[in-house]
Amino acid sequence: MATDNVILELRNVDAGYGEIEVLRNVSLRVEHGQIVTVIGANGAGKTTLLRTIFGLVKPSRGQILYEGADITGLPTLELLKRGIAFIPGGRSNFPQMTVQENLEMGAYIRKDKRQVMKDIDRLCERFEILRMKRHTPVGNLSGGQQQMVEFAIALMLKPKVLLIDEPTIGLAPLLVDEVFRVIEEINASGTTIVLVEQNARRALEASDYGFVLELGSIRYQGNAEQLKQSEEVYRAYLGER
Amino acid sequence: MKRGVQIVLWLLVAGFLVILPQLATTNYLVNVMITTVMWIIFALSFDLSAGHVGAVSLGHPVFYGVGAYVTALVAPSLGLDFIGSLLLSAFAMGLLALVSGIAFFRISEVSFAIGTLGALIIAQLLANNAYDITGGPMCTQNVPRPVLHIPGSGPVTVVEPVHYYYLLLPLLGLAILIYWRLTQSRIGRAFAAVRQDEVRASAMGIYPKRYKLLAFIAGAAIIGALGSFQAQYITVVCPSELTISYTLNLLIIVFVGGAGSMRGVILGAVLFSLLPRLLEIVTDVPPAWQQLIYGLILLIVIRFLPEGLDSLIERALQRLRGTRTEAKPDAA
Amino acid sequence: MQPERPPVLQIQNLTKHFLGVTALQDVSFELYEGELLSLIGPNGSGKTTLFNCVTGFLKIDGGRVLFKGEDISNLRPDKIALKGIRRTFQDVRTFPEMTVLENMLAAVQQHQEENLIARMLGTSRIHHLEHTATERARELLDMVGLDNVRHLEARHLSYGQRKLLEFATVLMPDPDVIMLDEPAAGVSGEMVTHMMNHILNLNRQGKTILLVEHNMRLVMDISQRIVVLDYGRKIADGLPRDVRMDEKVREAYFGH
Amino acid sequence: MPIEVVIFIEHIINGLTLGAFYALITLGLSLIFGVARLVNFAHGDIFMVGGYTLFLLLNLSGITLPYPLIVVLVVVVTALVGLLIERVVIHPILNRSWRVQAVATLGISIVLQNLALILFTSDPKQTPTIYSRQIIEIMDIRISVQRLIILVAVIFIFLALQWFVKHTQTGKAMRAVSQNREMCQIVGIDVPRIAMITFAISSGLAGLAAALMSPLFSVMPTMGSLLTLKALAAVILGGLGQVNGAFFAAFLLGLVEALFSGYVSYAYRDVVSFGLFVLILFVRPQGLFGRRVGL
Amino acid sequence: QDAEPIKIGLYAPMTGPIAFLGEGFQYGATLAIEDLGGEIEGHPLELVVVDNKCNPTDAVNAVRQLIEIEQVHVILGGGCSSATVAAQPIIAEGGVPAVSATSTSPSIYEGMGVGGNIWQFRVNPDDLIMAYAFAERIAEGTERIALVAENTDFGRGALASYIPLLQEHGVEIVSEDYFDLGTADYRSALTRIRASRPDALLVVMTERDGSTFMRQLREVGIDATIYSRGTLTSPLFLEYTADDPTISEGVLEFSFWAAGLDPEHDQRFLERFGTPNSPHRGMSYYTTRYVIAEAIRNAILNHGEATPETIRQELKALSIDTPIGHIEFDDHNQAYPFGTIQTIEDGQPVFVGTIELRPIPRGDEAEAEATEVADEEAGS
Ligand SMILES: Nc1ncnc2c1ncn2[C@@H]1O[C@H](COP(=O)(O)OP(=O)(O)OP(=O)(O)O)[C@@H](O)[C@H]1O
Ligand SMILES: Nc1ncnc2c1ncn2[C@@H]1O[C@H](COP(=O)(O)OP(=O)(O)OP(=O)(O)O)[C@@H](O)[C@H]1O
Ligand SMILES: [Mg+2]
Ligand SMILES: [Mg+2]
Repeated sequence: MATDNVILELRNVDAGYGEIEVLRNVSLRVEHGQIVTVIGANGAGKTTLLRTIFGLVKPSRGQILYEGADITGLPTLELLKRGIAFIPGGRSNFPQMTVQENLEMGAYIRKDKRQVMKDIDRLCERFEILRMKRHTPVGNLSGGQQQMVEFAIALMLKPKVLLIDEPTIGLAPLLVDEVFRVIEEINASGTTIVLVEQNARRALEASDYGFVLELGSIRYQGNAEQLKQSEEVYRAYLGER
Repeated sequence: MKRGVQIVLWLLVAGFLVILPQLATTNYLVNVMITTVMWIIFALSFDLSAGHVGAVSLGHPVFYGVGAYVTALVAPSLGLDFIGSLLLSAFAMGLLALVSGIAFFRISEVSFAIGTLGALIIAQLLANNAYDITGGPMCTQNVPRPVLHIPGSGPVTVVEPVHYYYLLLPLLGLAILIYWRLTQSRIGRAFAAVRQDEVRASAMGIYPKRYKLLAFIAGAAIIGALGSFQAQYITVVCPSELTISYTLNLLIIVFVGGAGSMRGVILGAVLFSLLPRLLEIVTDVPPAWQQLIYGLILLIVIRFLPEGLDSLIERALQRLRGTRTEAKPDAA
Repeated sequence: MQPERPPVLQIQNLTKHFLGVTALQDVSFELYEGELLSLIGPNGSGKTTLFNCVTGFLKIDGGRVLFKGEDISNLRPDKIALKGIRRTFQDVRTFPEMTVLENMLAAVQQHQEENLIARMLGTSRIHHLEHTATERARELLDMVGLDNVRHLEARHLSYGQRKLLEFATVLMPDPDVIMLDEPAAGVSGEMVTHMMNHILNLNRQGKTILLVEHNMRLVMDISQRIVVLDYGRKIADGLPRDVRMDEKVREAYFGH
Repeated sequence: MPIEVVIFIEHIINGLTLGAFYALITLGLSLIFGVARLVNFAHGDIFMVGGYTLFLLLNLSGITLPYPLIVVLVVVVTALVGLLIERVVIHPILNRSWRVQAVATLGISIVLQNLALILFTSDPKQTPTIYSRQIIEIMDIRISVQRLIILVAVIFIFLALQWFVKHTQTGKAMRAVSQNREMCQIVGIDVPRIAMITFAISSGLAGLAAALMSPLFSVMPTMGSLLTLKALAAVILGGLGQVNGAFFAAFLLGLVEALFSGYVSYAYRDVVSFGLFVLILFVRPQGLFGRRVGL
Repeated sequence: QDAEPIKIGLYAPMTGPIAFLGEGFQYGATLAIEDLGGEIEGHPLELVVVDNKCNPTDAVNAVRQLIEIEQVHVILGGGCSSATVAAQPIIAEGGVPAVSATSTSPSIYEGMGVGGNIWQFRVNPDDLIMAYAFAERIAEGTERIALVAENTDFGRGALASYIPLLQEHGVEIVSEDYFDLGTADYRSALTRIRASRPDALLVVMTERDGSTFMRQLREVGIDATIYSRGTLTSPLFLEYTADDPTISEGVLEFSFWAAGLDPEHDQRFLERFGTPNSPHRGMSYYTTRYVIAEAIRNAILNHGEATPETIRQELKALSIDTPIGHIEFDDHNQAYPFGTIQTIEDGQPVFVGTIELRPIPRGDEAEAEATEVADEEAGS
């Protein structure tokens, strides 16, 4: 891995919630333009890892580097401005606002309001769900529909690094395909992606590199092909067949 | 075994409470004890719904004031004695809680809090304006004092504060028992479930309204009895028994002590009753300053001790035991 | 298929509208005793709404729901739950300030033997019930891999852990009908397999199960029958392999 | 015009000015609730602080400032007081339950009231302006200019607030904060800043109310107590967090009170207004203009 | 100087919405003690203030504290009748003389002195006494009257006494309104009152609410004669309306205290506290300065020491001329100072004169009832 190409790096990071320690000595590197997948059992610390990178959880030890600069402990807003965005899983939207307004809020820190409106139009053209429900409060959408809106919110930002936590939860197969297609598209347009996904097989198919998190530590890593070959990984995360 | 220790502890506390007034040199002190015990009962009943089912009824003093009025206005015409008046007020307030609860629990928690506060204001205004019935601001006066029929010595009118104290103690015992049993094990868990997520509680077969009503009615009945006691102790019932400042006091007690914890609430009530007496006597702090100090204490506790003073005790106990209990123990 | 089995849950012409949206239109199907039926359909097709209507959380606009022949339409949710129909929520709901174990115990509210007085007095019978409940809770927690965090407050759990906890809680009272709304969403690979086996096991013990899931591996492997919704209408009802091949279903749901 | 009609019109005008008064208090309260889900029991006390500020400014020894400037200064001072309160008390508990926050604001209320009592005694202070004594008389209807100013000001403020919440970036962020704070962080909304701005605006509005109303009444430590409760009733009637709803509910309360006390009885007017409040809640638990989203 | 100090206890509302009452009491008593040189016959005077919050519970507590902890020799106050009434049994039981300076509730009369509680005294006349003296005057030249009062024991009690007497004199009562303390907006009621075209208003309000009320009354434009059985002409009131002293122009005030009674004292009061005198402030002063202090002095002179009992005896025996009239307690421990009439001319208070107040017939029924209760109390 060529060092100069590394966009995001964690060095010996410990992090957790108060007295509960979750991440232990996590070191990882993400190269510019990659799609990197993090897999692991429930409670392994995947979400915590993303939240730590995004500054929502403060590491108790270690360093986080982004584009060569130390960003450990920086406030979220600062990271957003520098080009890191995060799509958290599970009901992270503004339920009383319409789909349209939610997407506008997604672009809150963008200054080019005219372009924002165009982007919203484009997204609504692309996803039927958004078009249909454009002026419905998001709280009244079905679970999967909300998930779709949340995914779309993050697309409003055009970040350099996009952290995505389980974007396909609750989505029907057709939409799962669509979401992966979009992820590959934005990656192709230059965005580096860190993806957490339970649908490990699909995720690894789309990615360049993968990490396996176990009890808060990185247990395996390697490029996507290697991981898929690994017997153990296969059994634990990719299903028996 | 653990149960045995508990029983012994409770007996010790009970014994202490019985002996306590004998140590008092003046009626003033006995009166302070009475007020303290009254605040404990009041706050426990309030906490039953505010701390456990999450229904913060800011209008709770309604049950106190109206309970007092019931005893002052209705009980004498029915020829009821002390216990009879107490029961009448308790029953009437339980009923009132049932009726108003059915209506008020239709609304969400914030609205519930303010709505009940509205009800308290209505009650006070009515008491103040229904001059012909309640005497308005002139108060209902000359409420009969309790008369005890002691076999062999004829009827005795209770006048001495100490005797009132002993009449009040059983009510305290009852309040503690009800509070304790309702908040333990299965019912307590249902209370917590209702407080934390009503929708999910219903999906588990818990009818939120039933448990809210249970806490609300039980609290109201106890407070009704307390109001009745107050009426017979002070012998005057005024609209000021329905004042919102009772609500303020309850909130201070419960939130400084620790909402949802019997120990915390009792601690809060004791401090709340004793602190002003100390401030008055020891340092001669002017009243407005006293109030200011309460306000500041409240703010400081909320800021630095999220679980109230109770968390201090909890921590101290843990240190004593030398271990940190792993989270909460299973409900015994 | 097996007409000799009596229907446990009958959904008849169920209709539900929201302002301008038809979430369910004349949906009918039966759930036979001991059957494992999956309900699938695109996002927003009305699956969760159907759950909410059956379990009393939403008022039904038309049609009715029968449970063991009794009309339970528009009954209060808690009454329906106590009749023996338990469900999970798609958007995971747990009691955040209770520990995992307490969450489990809160799920068993009504024992026939209990009455208010007995509970107040805390009789030894009650203690015994409490004890058995705790044991059962720990068994179930062990099954979903949460026994080691049983003293953690639920708000400290990860998404998948909460999902598993909710799955375990519906099993606590041993209900007749179990309705699961996407139980496997967000649950990791090995655990899904585990869950699948457990559901199958329950089914073999005679439990009736209604499953909503987008995980086709799970659905196709364990369902005995599948009902498909689209735009609030039933568009297919049949054996997994037939449904899979159905042209309408493929277009609406699977794609390709 | 027949006397009955004149009287009726006058009662309506009374109701409207009273409603306008309630509305000014209610707007700020509703805003804070809408954004921070905070029931601010100290709102009326900030109004009281505004009253004393007005008093001090009117009685500045030596200088006589023009009334409009004084109004602006009062608004600025109360906004700053609001800011201070937010920073010191509310901010650290922004993520706690609404109950704890409400109790904290009660604490603030106790502190402010007794501070005023200590500093100014309970003597009511008078704050007349040239407008409070100027009376316009049209066809037997007499009304002071001050009341007209209030009516106009309220409508102006309402429209301005509408515009602010709907069309400015900060206004939209306020709505967002009320719905999902964590999500705000994720899209880059500075929640503490929005909370501060909201508190400042809300307190400023209370200050404005004080600057406009006190000349008609008098200033004392407890002047805000019952007012907070009335305004809270209006907030809930309007549908929690619905600023428009609260605005109309305030006028509704004002009119009902004026007509009831005008035609029936004064002593029971608060019984009627709070009674109406409770009754409407029973019929429409979500308030007059409230909506529900989701399960 | 090493003589034992004598403690005067004051219980009154010091916090809450009517803290102004307690404050006023404190001002008056403080100034009185200062005027006495801080001592009586070598015994330093000490004022002990406790808050009764204007409610029965705190009143009981406050009085017990004064009697048992502070061990005061004599008590001043009450302030609110809810507090005063609740304190009665404690005062009777504690055996410390208590003097009321402003409580006008007639119900207290029944219980005092021969009514059973020999420890309670009242300097000010009650509402019935005053209504007897004033109602007739109001009735002269008034056909239709609107009654307006604070919704407190003060307002309610006064109107309850006036209404039957006014009716007896053939005055038609066109309206009757009670306003809660701190009411901000009176316009609706005023509009209605104006519509009912009264030729007089009787206003029973203290300065605080009264000033707001009168402002709005002028705004609405009611031009009836205003009688006041409150405090609409006191210097304090005039301060509240300093921006427009004509607000209470022509108001005829019937009371038991008026600014003009002792102008030099009013001046000193203003200088000492920076706020003008008023009825309850003044009454607190005179009661402390002349009644309480005098009884203490007599107790020391006649009995060698001032104890609660000797002070009580001397109160009972007191007969003294004071700026508020001759003070002597009847068998119900009630005194009869001057009734005063005052008005405002050109924004200045003008003392019109005094009326002699005297004992009045009280309902036999009420009397009998009171004795019954008192018997019960005495018996226990
Ligand atoms: N409270 C509501 N108000 C208005 N529309 C609603 C409401 N709840 C659901 N809907 C709409 O009803 C339709 C059915 O929603 P439902 O939640 O039942 O879908 P679902 O099949 O469960 O979808 P998913 O697989 O995404 O969870 C959707 O179009 C949704 O937008
Ligand atoms: N807010 C919190 N407070 C305390 N502990 C937490 C909190 N959130 C998560 N944890 C703990 O941290 C551990 C890791 O949680 P995390 O959410 O990172 O897991 P995950 O890998 O994302 O799991 P899942 O696949 O279920 O989403 C879990 O054991 C959980 O108990
Ligand atoms: Mg996760
Ligand atoms: Mg769904």
